[in-house]
Amino acid sequence: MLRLELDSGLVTRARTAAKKITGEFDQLFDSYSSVTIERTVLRLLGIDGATEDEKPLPNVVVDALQKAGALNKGAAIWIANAMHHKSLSAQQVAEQIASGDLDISALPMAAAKDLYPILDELSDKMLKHIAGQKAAREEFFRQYGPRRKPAIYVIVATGNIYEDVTQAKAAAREGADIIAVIRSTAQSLLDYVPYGATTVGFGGTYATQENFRIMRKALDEVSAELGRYISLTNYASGLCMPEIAAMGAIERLDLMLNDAMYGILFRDINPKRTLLDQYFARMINAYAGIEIQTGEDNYLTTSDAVEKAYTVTASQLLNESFALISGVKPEKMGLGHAHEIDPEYENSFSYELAHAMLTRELFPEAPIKYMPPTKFASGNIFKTHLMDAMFNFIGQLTGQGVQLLGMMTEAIHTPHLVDRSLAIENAQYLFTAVKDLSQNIQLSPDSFINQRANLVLRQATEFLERVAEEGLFRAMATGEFAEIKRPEDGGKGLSGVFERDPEYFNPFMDKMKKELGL
Amino acid sequence: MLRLELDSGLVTRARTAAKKITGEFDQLFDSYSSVTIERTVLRLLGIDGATEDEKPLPNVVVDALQKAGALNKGAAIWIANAMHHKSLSAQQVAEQIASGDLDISALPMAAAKDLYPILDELSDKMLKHIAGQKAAREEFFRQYGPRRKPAIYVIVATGNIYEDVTQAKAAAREGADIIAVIRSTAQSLLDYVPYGATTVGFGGTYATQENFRIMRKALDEVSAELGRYISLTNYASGLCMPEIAAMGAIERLDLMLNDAMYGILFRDINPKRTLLDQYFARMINAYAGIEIQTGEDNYLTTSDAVEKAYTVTASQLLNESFALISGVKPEKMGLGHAHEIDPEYENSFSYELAHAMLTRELFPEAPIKYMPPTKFASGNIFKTHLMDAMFNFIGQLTGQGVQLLGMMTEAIHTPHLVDRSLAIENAQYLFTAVKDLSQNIQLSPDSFINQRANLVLRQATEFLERVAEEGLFRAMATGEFAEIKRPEDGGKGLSGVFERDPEYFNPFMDKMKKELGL
Amino acid sequence: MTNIVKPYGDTLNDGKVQLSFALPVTPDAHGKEAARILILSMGFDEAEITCVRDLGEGFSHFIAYAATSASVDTSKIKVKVVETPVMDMEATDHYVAEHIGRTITVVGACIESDAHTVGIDAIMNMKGYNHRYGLERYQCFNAINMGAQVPSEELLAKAREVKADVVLVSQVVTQKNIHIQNLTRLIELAEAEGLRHKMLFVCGGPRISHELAIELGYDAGFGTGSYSTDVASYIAITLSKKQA
Amino acid sequence: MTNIVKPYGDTLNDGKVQLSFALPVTPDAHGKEAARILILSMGFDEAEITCVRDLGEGFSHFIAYAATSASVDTSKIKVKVVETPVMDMEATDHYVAEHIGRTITVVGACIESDAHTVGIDAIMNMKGYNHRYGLERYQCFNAINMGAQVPSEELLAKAREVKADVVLVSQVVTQKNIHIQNLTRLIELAEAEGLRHKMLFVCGGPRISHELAIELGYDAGFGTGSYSTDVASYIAITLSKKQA
Ligand code: B12
Ligand code: B12
Ligand SMILES: Cc1ncc(COP(=O)(O)O)c(C=O)c1O
Ligand SMILES: Cc1ncc(COP(=O)(O)O)c(C=O)c1O
Repeated sequence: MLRLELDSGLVTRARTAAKKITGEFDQLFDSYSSVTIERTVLRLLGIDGATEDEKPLPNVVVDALQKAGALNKGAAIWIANAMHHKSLSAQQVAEQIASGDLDISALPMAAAKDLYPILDELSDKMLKHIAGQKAAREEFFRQYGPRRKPAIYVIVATGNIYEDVTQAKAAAREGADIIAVIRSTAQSLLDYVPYGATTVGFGGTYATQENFRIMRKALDEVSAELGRYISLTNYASGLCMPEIAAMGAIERLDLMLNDAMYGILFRDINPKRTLLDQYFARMINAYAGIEIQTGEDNYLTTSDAVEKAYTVTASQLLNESFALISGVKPEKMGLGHAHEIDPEYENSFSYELAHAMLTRELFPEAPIKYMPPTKFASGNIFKTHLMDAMFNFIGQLTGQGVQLLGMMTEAIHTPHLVDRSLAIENAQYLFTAVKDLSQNIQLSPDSFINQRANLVLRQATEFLERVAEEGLFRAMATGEFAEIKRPEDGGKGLSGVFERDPEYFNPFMDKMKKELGL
Repeated sequence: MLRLELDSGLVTRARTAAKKITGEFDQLFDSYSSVTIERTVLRLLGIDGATEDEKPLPNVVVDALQKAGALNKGAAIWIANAMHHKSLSAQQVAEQIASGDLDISALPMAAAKDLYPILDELSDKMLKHIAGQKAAREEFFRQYGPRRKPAIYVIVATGNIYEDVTQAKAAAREGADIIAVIRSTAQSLLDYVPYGATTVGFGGTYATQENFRIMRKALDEVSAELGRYISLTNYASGLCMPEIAAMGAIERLDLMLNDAMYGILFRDINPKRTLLDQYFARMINAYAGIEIQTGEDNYLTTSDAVEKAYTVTASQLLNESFALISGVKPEKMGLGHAHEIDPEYENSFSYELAHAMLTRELFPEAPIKYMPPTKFASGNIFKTHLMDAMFNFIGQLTGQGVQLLGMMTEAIHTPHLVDRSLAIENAQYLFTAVKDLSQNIQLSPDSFINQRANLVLRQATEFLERVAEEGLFRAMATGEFAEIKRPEDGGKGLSGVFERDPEYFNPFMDKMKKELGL
Repeated sequence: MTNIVKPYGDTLNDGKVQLSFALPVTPDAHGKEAARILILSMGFDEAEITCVRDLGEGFSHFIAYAATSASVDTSKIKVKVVETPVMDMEATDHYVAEHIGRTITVVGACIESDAHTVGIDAIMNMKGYNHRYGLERYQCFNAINMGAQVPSEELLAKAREVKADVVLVSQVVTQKNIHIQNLTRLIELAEAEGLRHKMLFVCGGPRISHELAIELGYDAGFGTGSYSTDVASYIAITLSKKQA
Repeated sequence: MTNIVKPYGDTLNDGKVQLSFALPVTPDAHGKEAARILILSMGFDEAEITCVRDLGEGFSHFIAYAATSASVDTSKIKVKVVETPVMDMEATDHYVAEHIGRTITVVGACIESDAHTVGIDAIMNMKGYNHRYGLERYQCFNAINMGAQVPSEELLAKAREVKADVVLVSQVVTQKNIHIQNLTRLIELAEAEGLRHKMLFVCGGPRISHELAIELGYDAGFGTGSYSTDVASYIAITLSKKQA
């Protein structure tokens, strides 16, 4: 068996440091909320739809409450109050606010005993639906058998959800296990989730609840046909992290891109906003049994994969620690890792093998999300195809959880139908060829690979200990992460964060925390 | 370090059996000669050129002697005799025979003391030239540094020697270490070597001495330019094995395809003729310091690479044993092995790794000639490119001597300029990526790979012991090799074999045997 | 009904095609422009050179994506294909026993300069190919495989000698269209000798299609991925129809 | 002198090209023939379909080799290329000190929706790219890198504010020709604001060529594989010429 000998002292030190770093945010998580968290609550209460000028109703309601300075009690109680006074459904309340027929915060606040049962009923209903989706997924896997390891994950990104469906079904037939509908570019910077089926996206297709539904239906059909459950994934990280998580939970997405720090570092979203949102978003994922996926690959698109390998490890440990706080189980933590070593580098295979093994062994239960070469992919499709083959080799050899297949046209365009098909062929050939190779070999004593893995681990540990000393926000402000400086009060979306009133109430968070044992 | 634990008892048994099999031919080697051996002697005496109707002068002379029933004394003495009587050079003697001006066997045979000095002088001169070529090669390697391991070997096969030169130089610039000019199809069945520079070949370019010279000159130029010695190779096996070996020795080819049994099994050349010819051909290679290359890959183009893996091993052991008899040093034995496992086969990589390691470890000093996937290469160039990458991976991992690069268009056409360039790119990427990987890993105890290698070795040993029992000729006659039946007296070229007269004399064989310590 | 199709990248009829070729030009902006203009002159739009590689000796390699304006109406395409259903070995043996009532004699060879016997062996030899036994294993066939590099004359002589019902010819090497030459020569000899209509002539090889075979005057042709079962069924059904 | 070139496989002017594309047809003889006819209709001869793969959902993938009859006369091709010689950092610093005698202010950004900063960072950032330091490291430059997704207006405002000598613009995303739109818009704004001729406008990105840049109204363009040294030398020499 191919196994490292990791310095267990370092492992403990690294986890302790990570825990210290993430533990600093209890206060933030317990005392603050954000506009997207409240919109999430509204969505979970059953509010959906958009105005004629395409403003989603959850935004309409939250904006109204915020304007009225009423949001710090949480949106839920105001909806319940309006329902109680007007005998309307939650949806009707939202519609009346949109049409200007109702000034929700102007109504007198009824007694708690009148409002809590309303919210209790609504939240029970939705949580039952989500639990039902979770059970349905588990039943499918029981029936069709578990996902292969590494699972074959491919992207569709035509911008048109219907064209995406054609491509996704074709991919499933060729062997894909997971379909990712890539989001239209920088959707993470929108402070709302677009509504309805969409056919025009840019470098991807908008994440909307209707698009989720259309794709899930298509994949359920093809799953039944193939006798293999085809999973669906999308992107949550950004200004609407919990809302998209909730939509995914409702529509039975199976995985969700959800990184604790991606928005801060790579999209210049405010640090507080991001951490707060991810806390609730991940709780929803945990409750819905959705596997989260983190974005460590992003570090290596700007930094060198050898020099900065430890930043990936450090980020994985932080993502793990934040995920535990939200109740995500280790077996649902798709921590990210990427094969981004310069192909001209001598012994690139051994370096990458060391890094890939380190990731697997630090997180033995986690279905690691293993990203393909992208940075050094060039217009030479033949060479890129070979780099993807080495990536597939290591994915199988080290038993990663999810293999995000590389495409030979990575440096040229979002995947054509042919590119994706050849990528699947590549993975299937390699996975078959090296199927049980890892049982045949082991590391030599004092191997470079083992030394390298321990070196990266040591660098990550020392880095995390430094961050633990100064605090995460300060470390981000000084550019310790991804060589980018992100001050605590900078970035987008800070105005959407607010301190909770002592009477603040979020029925979903309370119930989920209880169920998740938090 | 990646190493097998081979059953040393089996290794000894296998070599003993091989030695027993090849030892049976002492009598054949000592008492027989063939038309091509005599033509070789003539060439080495300096006879070259062809008649107007393109019949090579060595053939003219040998045919004349054979017709006159005079050949069994060997051609050399007759030439010396004519030179003595007529005061002509060897070349002039041949020309006069061709023009009908001289009936060589009609001249009275002079006394040995008059003839031997003539032959002594001529043979010394040629052997000095050949030794000089050997020294020149060694000097080049000293000056430019040794060949990389595995060496990058590519073929050119346009049919036109001048077009071949362009392609060979381009390949050298891109990193090729060895250029093979593929022979026009089935040249092995010609009982003469064509003369002069040729521009029309079929699936390859004729092996002629002039073509050798043109290519060697071009490669010497490009070697000097690059500061890297570019080796040249061609094909000897066939009805003119020793002649082509001699031409290669004269023109400083560096390697030579020369299999003891290829002609018999794959070209239906008579078994006796083939074995006899290879004996002298290899002696010339040995004397000239030319690395021989054997054709075990041919077994796997018709038989299954897993089921019949042992036939490759058995053939390697026989080729080794025959080569030792001719004075070839282990470090000049480019024994053949091929990567021909069905890519759909589960664990194809591990199977092939086992076979490749077995080959390397059975013949630790031999610069193994490692052949690429061909049989399962398909019109899908992208897939074939990946199969070639796996082949390159194993070549570097197991440290084979010479990597015959696979081309992604193997199933389509002889290589285009682009195909060869992409093949070199493929090899260079893989060689760099897995450069020192073998130092990092070792086999697990009881690994499948080790078991597999020992199983193949056992099958080969038992097979060789069976053949040793019944004799090689009978085994070939009953189809034990390559599933093809080749009776002892069947096949082409038997009429060119003759028993030597007690006065038979071959100055080159005698001198080379002495120098090689045989 | 007309059905006009174009290449597809990721949007219907976008016409996207990948190309790769060498040109005797320098690997710089000038050479790249030459490659681009060449692609445009082939009738492509949006020619995008994604890679330029120096091949040495004055050549460069270009990889490109471009959108073609060409299209094809699939409703106008008529291809001749072997239309007999495929039966397994037992079914074919049974069919022949019932409909023909005697063994069928088949003579096969890889003709002229071609020594690639793996293909014809896959069809004829006992052990067959990909889990389908070859014709030698069938009860209904008397299969004679003459092997490699058989001159056309010898093949026809043998066919005449054994009163063959079927002649199988393999051609794998296709350089300079040698396979077309060889196959044409064989069929002309068969005509000349009056054998052509006494037996079925079937050819095969990686670049053979049924269409091409018919064009060359054969009864049928089998390309890459053919199995003994395809050929055996074709022979059995065709001969039984001829008899009837 | 005319110099007509054609693609090269293994014989001069054989015209050999490799193609790969998907068609909405079935993966059988009929689909294969459609692909073949399509290739012929692009003006190729000897179309040889070497591979057919089922892509599902009614599509098939074809790989082919064919010989084109198209050719190009390279003597007719004029491409605009950056013609200033390339100097290393020290040489450029020296050159500027000597010929210009003051620091040159450069403002750069990845504009509009584009967030791919790696390219412009490679040119500008201290640490540079592939062993060439970026402009920030040069003594002769005052380099201001505004980063990702900078609206054109903001970039121009900054350029005006700092009295930039040079504006550097990066565009990596090219889908639906978004880069052309963005680059055009920037230059039009610059014209409108009267900035265009006060400074050099230089753009770059994987699909940018000097040719294209000139066409769009820029002073220069730099594509894949450009280095800070190329850009710095170009700026130094061009500005010194302008001054003179
Ligand atoms: C194995 C092989 C050899 C072996 C052949 C051993 C043997 N006993 O057959 C050896 C090593 C001897 C060999 C030699 C040469 N080969 Co070769 N060889 C191949 C190889 C690798 C595989 C061919 C094969 O076995 N395919 C598997 C079989 C099952 O497929 P198939 O032949 O297509 O057969 C199927 C169908 O076509 C059909 N079929 C075929 N025949 C028939 C007949 C009938 C009646 C029917 C019904 C069906 C049928 O059914 C079969 C089963 O599905 C190919 C490359 C490749 N991957 O294709 C090169 C290849 C065919 N060889 C090639 C060449 C050039 C040569 C040489 C000329 C090289 C040289 N200069 O020496 C020599 C000359 C041989 C000669 N005189 O013909 C070229 C041909 C180029 C071209 N397009 O013309 C190829 C493509 C390699 C290359 N890229 O250069 N070769
Ligand atoms: C890294 C990367 C990212 C990173 C970017 C991180 C960052 N801070 O830059 C992240 C992960 C954020 C990202 C995101 C996306 N990406 Co991106 N990404 C890439 C990738 C892998 C590498 C690009 C790169 O860094 N190249 C290395 C640099 C050094 O090369 P370069 O940019 O060409 O620069 C050189 C020259 O062009 C020139 N140059 C460039 N700019 C300038 C400027 C001047 C003034 C000068 C003189 C020279 C110059 O000099 C440089 C040095 O030689 C490419 C694929 C690839 N391998 O090319 C995809 C790629 C560019 N991305 C793509 C897409 C679609 C996206 C997304 C839209 C995906 C999505 N739906 O979310 C998002 C959106 C981002 C956005 N809003 O722009 C597509 C673009 C398709 C197209 N042709 O339009 C690509 C090709 C991948 C693909 N096949 O889908 N991406
Ligand atoms: C963790 C994570 N979330 C989200 C995204 C993409 O979302 P957007 O492009 O909208 O920022 C990415 C892209 O790489 C990612 O890695
Ligand atoms: C050992 C050996 N000799 C010679 C040849 C080729 O020679 P010919 O095609 O003339 O038989 C081969 C071809 O594979 C070979 O393996």
